Amino acid sequence: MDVLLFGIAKDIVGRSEIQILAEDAVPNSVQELKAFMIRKFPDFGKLSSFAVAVNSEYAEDDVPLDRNDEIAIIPPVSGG
Amino acid sequence: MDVLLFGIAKDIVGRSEIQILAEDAVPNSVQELKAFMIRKFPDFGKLSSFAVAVNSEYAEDDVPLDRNDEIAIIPPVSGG
Amino acid sequence: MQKKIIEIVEKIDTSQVFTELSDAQSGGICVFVGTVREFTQGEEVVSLEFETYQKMALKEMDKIASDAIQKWNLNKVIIRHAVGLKKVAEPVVAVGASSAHRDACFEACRYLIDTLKETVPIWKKEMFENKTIWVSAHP
Amino acid sequence: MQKKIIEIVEKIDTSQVFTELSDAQSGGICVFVGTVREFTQGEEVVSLEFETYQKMALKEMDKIASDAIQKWNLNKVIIRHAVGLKKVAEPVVAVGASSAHRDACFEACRYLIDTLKETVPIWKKEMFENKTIWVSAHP
Repeated sequence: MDVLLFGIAKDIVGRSEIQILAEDAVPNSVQELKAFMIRKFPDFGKLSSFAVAVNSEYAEDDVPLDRNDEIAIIPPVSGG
Repeated sequence: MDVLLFGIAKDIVGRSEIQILAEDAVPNSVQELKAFMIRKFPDFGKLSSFAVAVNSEYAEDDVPLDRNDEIAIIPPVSGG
Repeated sequence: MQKKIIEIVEKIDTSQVFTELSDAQSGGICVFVGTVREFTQGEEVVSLEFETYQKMALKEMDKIASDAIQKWNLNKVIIRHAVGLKKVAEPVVAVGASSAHRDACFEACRYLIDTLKETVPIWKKEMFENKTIWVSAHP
Repeated sequence: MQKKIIEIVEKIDTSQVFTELSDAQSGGICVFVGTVREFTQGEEVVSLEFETYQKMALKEMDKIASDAIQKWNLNKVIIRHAVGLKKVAEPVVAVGASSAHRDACFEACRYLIDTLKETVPIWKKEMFENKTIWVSAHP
């Protein structure tokens, strides 16, 4: 499963994309992905909040994840 | 006493300026000027309202008029 | 650098207005442009004509700009009105403000156009196919 | 004629925005431009850098524009955001709307910028003399 990273999320991980491999227990939902990120990179727990986008739409915690989805971490936005 | 006319005031009188001569009993205040205009040109009485400017500032009814003042009739404005 | 731009012009050039209001201390610029609308109350407008008592209009516009600068702590303000004959879609007025934060410039911009319409001695004549009307003149 | 202009660009050209929003059915056009402010909380900003998840940002911007058109019966809407490095006083975002009457375009314009700041995946990094900060990232 590939996960795109932007803004401070990219800085925390040090890359613009991560691959979650089978041995990592691939997250099955948005909620599981969030928990995974915080466990793996504790600095995600320090953010004001962060969202997950599935196929370039905001996704609620209960949305299931498929390995073919385009998945992205959306840290607090600050456009404008 | 010269009085400048704009917009519909100019159309009512048919000119962009009128001269009030001594034989007309020259108005001594804004209020008297308004009454004079309505008496002389009854169409002024049909307007939504009209104001008088003295030396290019809005003037209340009790402001006295001097023949050296720049006096103007300000029909309802509609800029913008 | 001047804080206020107050002008009555023959033709409004909208292309420079953001550059004119641009400012290192400003995070936001809000501009309103009024244009000639094709239909008013269902009738087709052929053109508009604006007339002004220029000396007084500039004074009143200046007062509005100064009041807004003081009330909202603006960095720059523009009030520019056109006179003469205007066709459909042409700009007739441009007002705008720049400020540190966006609340101030939005509120100020609204104040500028609302107050201009109430107090500045400018008169608009609407020309239709078969008649002309001085706007707001009659109840 | 397209009703919506939704763009992410390297550089914002403010000179065309009123022409782009101009419309025979509109009596008013309201535009907000956000610019880089020299000081933020008393510290001097050297530059800003904007990054986006472009595919998603365009989708979100399009939703905002469509919602506004429906809610305020707008004739035209622009939402344009810049990405990359921006210096003090440069425009970073331009949003605007045209409508028959001015109430609608003012309210819509405010909605466009407020909602963009809440939902569109664009991130701003402020660069000061000795540090850089991702705006809003931390509580």
